[in-house]
Amino acid sequence: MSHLLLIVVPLAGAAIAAVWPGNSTRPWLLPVFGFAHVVLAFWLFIKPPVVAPGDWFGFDPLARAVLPVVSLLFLVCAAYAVSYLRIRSERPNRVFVAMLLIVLGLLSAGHQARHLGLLWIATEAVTLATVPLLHFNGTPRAFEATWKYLLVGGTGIALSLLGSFCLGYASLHGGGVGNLTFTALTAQGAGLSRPWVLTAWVLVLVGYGTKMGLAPMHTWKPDAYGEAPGIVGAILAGGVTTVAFTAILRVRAVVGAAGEGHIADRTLLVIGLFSMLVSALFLLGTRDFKRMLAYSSVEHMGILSIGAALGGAGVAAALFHVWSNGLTKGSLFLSAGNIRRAAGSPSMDDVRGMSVLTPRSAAIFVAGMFAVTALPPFAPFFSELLVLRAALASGQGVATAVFLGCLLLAFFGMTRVVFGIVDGRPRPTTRTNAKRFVETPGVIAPPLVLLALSLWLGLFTPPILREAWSAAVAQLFPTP
Amino acid sequence: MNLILDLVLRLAVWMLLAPLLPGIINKVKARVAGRRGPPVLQLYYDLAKLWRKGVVLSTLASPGFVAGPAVAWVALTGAAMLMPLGPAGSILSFRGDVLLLIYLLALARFCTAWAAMETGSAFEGMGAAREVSYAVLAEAAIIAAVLSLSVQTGSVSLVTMLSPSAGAGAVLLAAGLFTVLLAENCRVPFDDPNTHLELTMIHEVMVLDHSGPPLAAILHGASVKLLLFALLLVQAVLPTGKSSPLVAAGALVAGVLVVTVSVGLVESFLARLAFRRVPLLLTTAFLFCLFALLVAWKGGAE
Amino acid sequence: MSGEALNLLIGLAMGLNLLALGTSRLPSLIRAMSAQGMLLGLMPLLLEAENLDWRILLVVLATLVGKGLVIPGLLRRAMRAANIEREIQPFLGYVPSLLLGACGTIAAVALARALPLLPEHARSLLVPGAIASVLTGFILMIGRVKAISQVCGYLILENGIYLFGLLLIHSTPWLVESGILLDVTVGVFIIGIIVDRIQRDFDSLDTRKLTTLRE
Amino acid sequence: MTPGPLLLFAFLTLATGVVVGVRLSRTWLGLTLAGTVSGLSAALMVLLGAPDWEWRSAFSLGGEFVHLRLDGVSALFLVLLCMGGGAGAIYARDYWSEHRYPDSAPRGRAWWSAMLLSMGLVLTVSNGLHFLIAWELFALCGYFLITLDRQRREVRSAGWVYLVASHAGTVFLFAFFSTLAARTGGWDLGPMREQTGLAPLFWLALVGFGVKAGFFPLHIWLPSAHANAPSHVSAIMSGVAIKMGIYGIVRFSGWLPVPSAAGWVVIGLGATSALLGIAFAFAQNDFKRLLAYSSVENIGVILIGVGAALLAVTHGDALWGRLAFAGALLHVWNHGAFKSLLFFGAGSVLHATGTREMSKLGGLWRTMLWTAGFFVLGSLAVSALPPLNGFVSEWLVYLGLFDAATSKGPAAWAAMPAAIMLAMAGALAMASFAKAGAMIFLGAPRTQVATHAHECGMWMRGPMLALAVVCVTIGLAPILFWPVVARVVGSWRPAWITMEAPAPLLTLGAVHVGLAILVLMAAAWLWRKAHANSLRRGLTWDCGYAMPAARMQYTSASFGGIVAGWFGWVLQPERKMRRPRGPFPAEAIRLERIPETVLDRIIGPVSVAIMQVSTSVRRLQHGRLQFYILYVVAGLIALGVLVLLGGAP
Repeated sequence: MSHLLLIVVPLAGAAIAAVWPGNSTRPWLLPVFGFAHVVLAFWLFIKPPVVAPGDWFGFDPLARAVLPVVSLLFLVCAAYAVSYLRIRSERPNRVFVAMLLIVLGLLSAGHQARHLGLLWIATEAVTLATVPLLHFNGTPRAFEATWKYLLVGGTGIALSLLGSFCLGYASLHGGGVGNLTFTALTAQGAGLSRPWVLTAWVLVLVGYGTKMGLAPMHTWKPDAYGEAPGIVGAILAGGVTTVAFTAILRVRAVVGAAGEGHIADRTLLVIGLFSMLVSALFLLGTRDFKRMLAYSSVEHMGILSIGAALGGAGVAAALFHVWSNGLTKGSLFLSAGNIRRAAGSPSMDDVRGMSVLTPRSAAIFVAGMFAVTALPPFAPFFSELLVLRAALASGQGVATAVFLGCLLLAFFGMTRVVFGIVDGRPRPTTRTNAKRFVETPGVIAPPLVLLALSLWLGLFTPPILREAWSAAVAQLFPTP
Repeated sequence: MNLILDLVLRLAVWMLLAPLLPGIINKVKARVAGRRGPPVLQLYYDLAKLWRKGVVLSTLASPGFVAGPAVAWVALTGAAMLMPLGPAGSILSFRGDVLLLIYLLALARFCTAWAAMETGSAFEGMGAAREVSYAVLAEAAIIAAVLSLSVQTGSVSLVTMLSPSAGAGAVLLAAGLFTVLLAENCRVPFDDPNTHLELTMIHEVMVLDHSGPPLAAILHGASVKLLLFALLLVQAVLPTGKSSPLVAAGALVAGVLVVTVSVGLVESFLARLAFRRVPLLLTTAFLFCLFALLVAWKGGAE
Repeated sequence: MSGEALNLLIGLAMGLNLLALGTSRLPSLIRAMSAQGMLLGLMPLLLEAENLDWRILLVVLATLVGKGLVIPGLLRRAMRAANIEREIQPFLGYVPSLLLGACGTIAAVALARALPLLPEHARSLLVPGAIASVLTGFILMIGRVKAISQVCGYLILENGIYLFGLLLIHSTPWLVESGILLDVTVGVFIIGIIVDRIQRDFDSLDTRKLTTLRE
Repeated sequence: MTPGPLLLFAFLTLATGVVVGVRLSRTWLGLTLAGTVSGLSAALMVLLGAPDWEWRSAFSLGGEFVHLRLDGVSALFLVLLCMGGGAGAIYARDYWSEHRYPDSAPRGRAWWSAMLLSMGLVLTVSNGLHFLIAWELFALCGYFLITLDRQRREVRSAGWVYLVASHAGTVFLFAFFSTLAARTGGWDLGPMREQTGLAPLFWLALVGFGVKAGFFPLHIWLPSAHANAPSHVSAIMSGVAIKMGIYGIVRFSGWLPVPSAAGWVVIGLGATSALLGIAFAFAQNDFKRLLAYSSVENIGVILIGVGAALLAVTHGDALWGRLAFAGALLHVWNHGAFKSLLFFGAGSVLHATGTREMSKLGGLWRTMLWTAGFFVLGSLAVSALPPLNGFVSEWLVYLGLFDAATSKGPAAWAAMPAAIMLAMAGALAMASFAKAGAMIFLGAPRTQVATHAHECGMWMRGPMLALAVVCVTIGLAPILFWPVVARVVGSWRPAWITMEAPAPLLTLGAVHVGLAILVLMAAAWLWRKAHANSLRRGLTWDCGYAMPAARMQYTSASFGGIVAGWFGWVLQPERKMRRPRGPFPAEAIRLERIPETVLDRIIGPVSVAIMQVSTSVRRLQHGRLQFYILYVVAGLIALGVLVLLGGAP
């Protein structure tokens, strides 16, 4: 039952936060419950519980392969949130803190959901719970971003619901009882009605792809990431997208069991490459360094879906990439948040010379940028290289070429923006603004820790992690 | 022991005979023009005089101004030592000595150009620029010629290369090398050794500020270079390999004389080219050598 | 016999789709939307006519209240606050959207033929109705500029999906069912709130003003 | 005693150097020198006959066990690395000193050690994954060293061009190594010549490493980077870093099978780079750009040798291949030595005058005699003039080419044009460096800065002296270095292992020695003779012109004018001209700039086109929600179609 604690504990924390009196002390709940969650997660990670086939929730290998990184990311972001919310003490943070914890709980639920309906409920609930986080700044821009996030995301999530129903009907039509647990669906396998399965797959891919932010359903991402605080961006990019990705993986397993795996793989590959291409083109031109992070996240979602399209080795690489991308992107979002706050603007048109004003954040930002563009020895380099290797092993020559070309274009774009804001002489307005922002350890340590984690993950990937990933692969691609 | 003797003898030959050639050329030119002209030994007198004369140094010039001519002279004489003298062969011959020879000429060129730039005079600059620029095409031609020789004889050392069985390409080679000779030694139609319009000159304008012993070194070096090219041309073309030493020696001398005279004739009958035409002529020379190479390639097949 | 009644209701719902597409007045759009929602709410009663239990009733009640009262109320409030009565120059004209909707409905029927159905569903309009509503929802969301109309479009979309979900009403556990329902309701509720906020910040619900975030 | 401990020591010292370099400059210098010396001795140990050194770790890094290997090829380049690294470290002490660059000097020291370390790893690791890591790190260090002086915009842009170009190269290496891993089933590297299926991978490697090596037309990053970097950085970039590209090509053409076309392509690239590179160099006015382009030429020379070797491999291990290859390998060292020497010289000129434009200098020999002397020596060497080292290596390459020609095999068709182009390149190199030396050091100072120049200090002269000694030694006693080269040739291709010195090498050395002595004697003699006769100083006789002014001297542009005209089709000079008009002409202007043709004429338009695509795509993110939802629907439909197409069973 301990896996349910992963869901219950944060929700309880949220309840406490909702009634907690002190605006200044409330943020401390975040690291406390985050820490509890991490402890639980890793305890389960090391001692994976047995999952009964019929369970609706379960800490199954797939959850085991990704949930810990989400929890870890959340803990670091929570630590950052404490000092962040101290800086933003002018705004009430009751809703913010409560919602963050709810999101954590729902993320755990989504990762562990083994029932299509519950998975959908959790994902939709996360979408709704993130809304107050998105417009924490309360500016009109923030509300516009939230509005778009809600409608585009809502449409997508609705489609995925339709898809889930289709899958259910596929089971009914195939003579099943329409039991929506993945175990049952996979068990029914070839019995599922083919047309319905394919319809379901398209709808689910588009639906959860919208939440992942695959092009062309990514349009909400730059707005949301651009307007939300850095922490929210980090958690969205590292956690929420992960739920959607695991959902796609789970459904992909069902489709594979129905014998349509090759079609699913083709769609995944195409949409992944398309996402990389689109995001690379956007990265080449964008002038706003927070939106840049959004596009880069789109690019990495593309890499994930390409990995998912490449069979066992590819999925293992993709799971690795979930970890490396989550951690690295996290450090980028947090340091970018610092720079944004110090500079007072996210646009490289009026931000320059941040290496002078916020040397530490700028250094972390540059390092993180190099890390996320697959420069060794950080983790993304290794995971992307594994994806590449899997692609080449499965003879995807053209796809590989496009993949590498997009990586290159993305590198051009990101270096352009990042050095644009880091180098040069700062404008006077920026100087005055930056006076009000102090690089306290509280805002420097978390991104640094994430970067260090990424480095450690790349160089010294613990064997148990690899074992967890291969276990997840074994779960998704059962070998009869 | 007789190695030393050999060396001394060769040095003597080169140093004494070389200045003869410009004299002969001038004599020919004078005769053609219907004048009596300066004595054939004029250059010897000049050298002797210059050697005793004092030196005027530009205030800007560094020691390189004097060192340049010296190095150039050494390089040229060294190249001459590598050049085999028909039956006498060469004092030391090894694979690739021909390349050393070519690059020694380049060293000499570098030093003269350097010495010319010393004074900071625009004219010398101009001359040096022309010298080094035209050298590019000349070098290409020479290498092509050498390649054709070595392809023909299957060897990379001068002694064997320069005693070819008269290859089919001999004529082409002769034409090419003769043009290169004119260019490298700054004769008409590339350059006019005895005009005083500096703007139109290459070599003379480079040595404009030199005087006394350095000038002597330069002039003597130039004559050595002329002889060197004449010998190269003659030995490359004449099939002296099989014939007896005496005949060969005679042929050699005769050949050199012919070359010298024809230089003189060219100078008297041709006008100097406009500078923009010079590259054209050099390219032609290069093409001659290239065709010679192709002929050697085809012909030497058996 | 229940099949006939069900088809009748679905037919009505499809009609409401066309009405929603055709009207230029927001109140009638909202009315159409909520009416459709209530129709859908009633359907479980017909489908489960033989084995009714309190859960079904609960679900039905929740749907009726949510879709019939709460959400329309929210939207009307926002509408009044923004005092707008009618949709102005939509991206997609009414006649075109009507035609598109009609074609969509036809296409829906055709598409439903293409997909294999169980014998008991073969003759019901559930699937075509669902697809038609989904299409209608999309048309509204893409074609209209007023935030409220887009929300209505979104709700009609959800209705369509709900309609499709009825195919599985026997197999889906009521917990999941109600969870989904809850999510949808809360979602729409939050959308309502955001609409309200936007109305206050931009003092208008004209989405053409909501384009500050762009490349 | 195996190289292992020495290498470990070098690693530790350099690693500590990275850490302490920021604070303690003296300790750092000591550490760096210790590290380079021990690395050098390890490499020499292997080159002088110790067996190859190999080491596999028990721990794994990035999921792979560390596998180090120091064989002939690695050792050859390691020697170069240690030489350049040590010399540069000493040179930087004054050149990029604490009090002139208080903020960037400490960073510079740390990055320097990191650079040496990563390059050393590139040379020794024998595992694809770790090779990529070391390679990327080394590229990154290079970037941060080039942009030490970050405040200047042109430095930053030059650095950026370098960064993206090298990343583009790395992308090809990603493809190369992961294909290798996918085909062989592991990242571990080593000889795998028998797996003929791997041959096509050579092309990936050629491009990937070629960008770093900077042969034409992949040299786009090189001129601006070398010109704008601090001179000690330019020295190591040009002397050592671009050789890493050569190392990659040599290493993997030795370990993997090569396609039969490889030799032709490489020799062609080499000849082209040699000729065009030096043509660009001759036309430059910025002397550091000139040096940079001359690096392109020398890389071309090296590639000619390598290409000839590859040709020989595909033509039944012909003997001439070995000569050419030996020449190329020796030229790797030689170019490292004299190009670093020249960049150091350029650095001290820059240090003294603050300008890189030759048309602003002149007459520096009076104030900077040492620098002038070293520069002339370097110029002679780089122009491949006897009796210096440059000639030795080019002579070997020539011999290889001539033998290939005389062998009359099909290879001759590559060898003969290559030889001719090499000759032209040699002549042009001579011209370029005659121009550079003369414009900087001879004549009258053209501006104030040139008048007030000053000689550089001991710390900058020392490294120059050391490198000059290397140049002279290799030039005078090439036979000493033959065993080393032969060893490397052997470890490149075991079939070629038995290889006695070509006899003339000894003779050549003897001739060189004699020549050197005679030259010195003659110069001294003529000098004394000139003084013995009366010696007067007078104004330059400028054709009777009474008051010659410094501005009247021949400028670098006019000096290069003729050749620039011949190569106008590729140089594409940009001229700005205003002729003097009227009876009293006011001002007349003639400006000439030689752009980086490939960058401006090819890469530029392409990137503009890409940016246009990007802008048009970015318009889709216009903020209208309706369209965003339309995109979702479009995605839905597209995927549906895709599934239907694929769904046809």
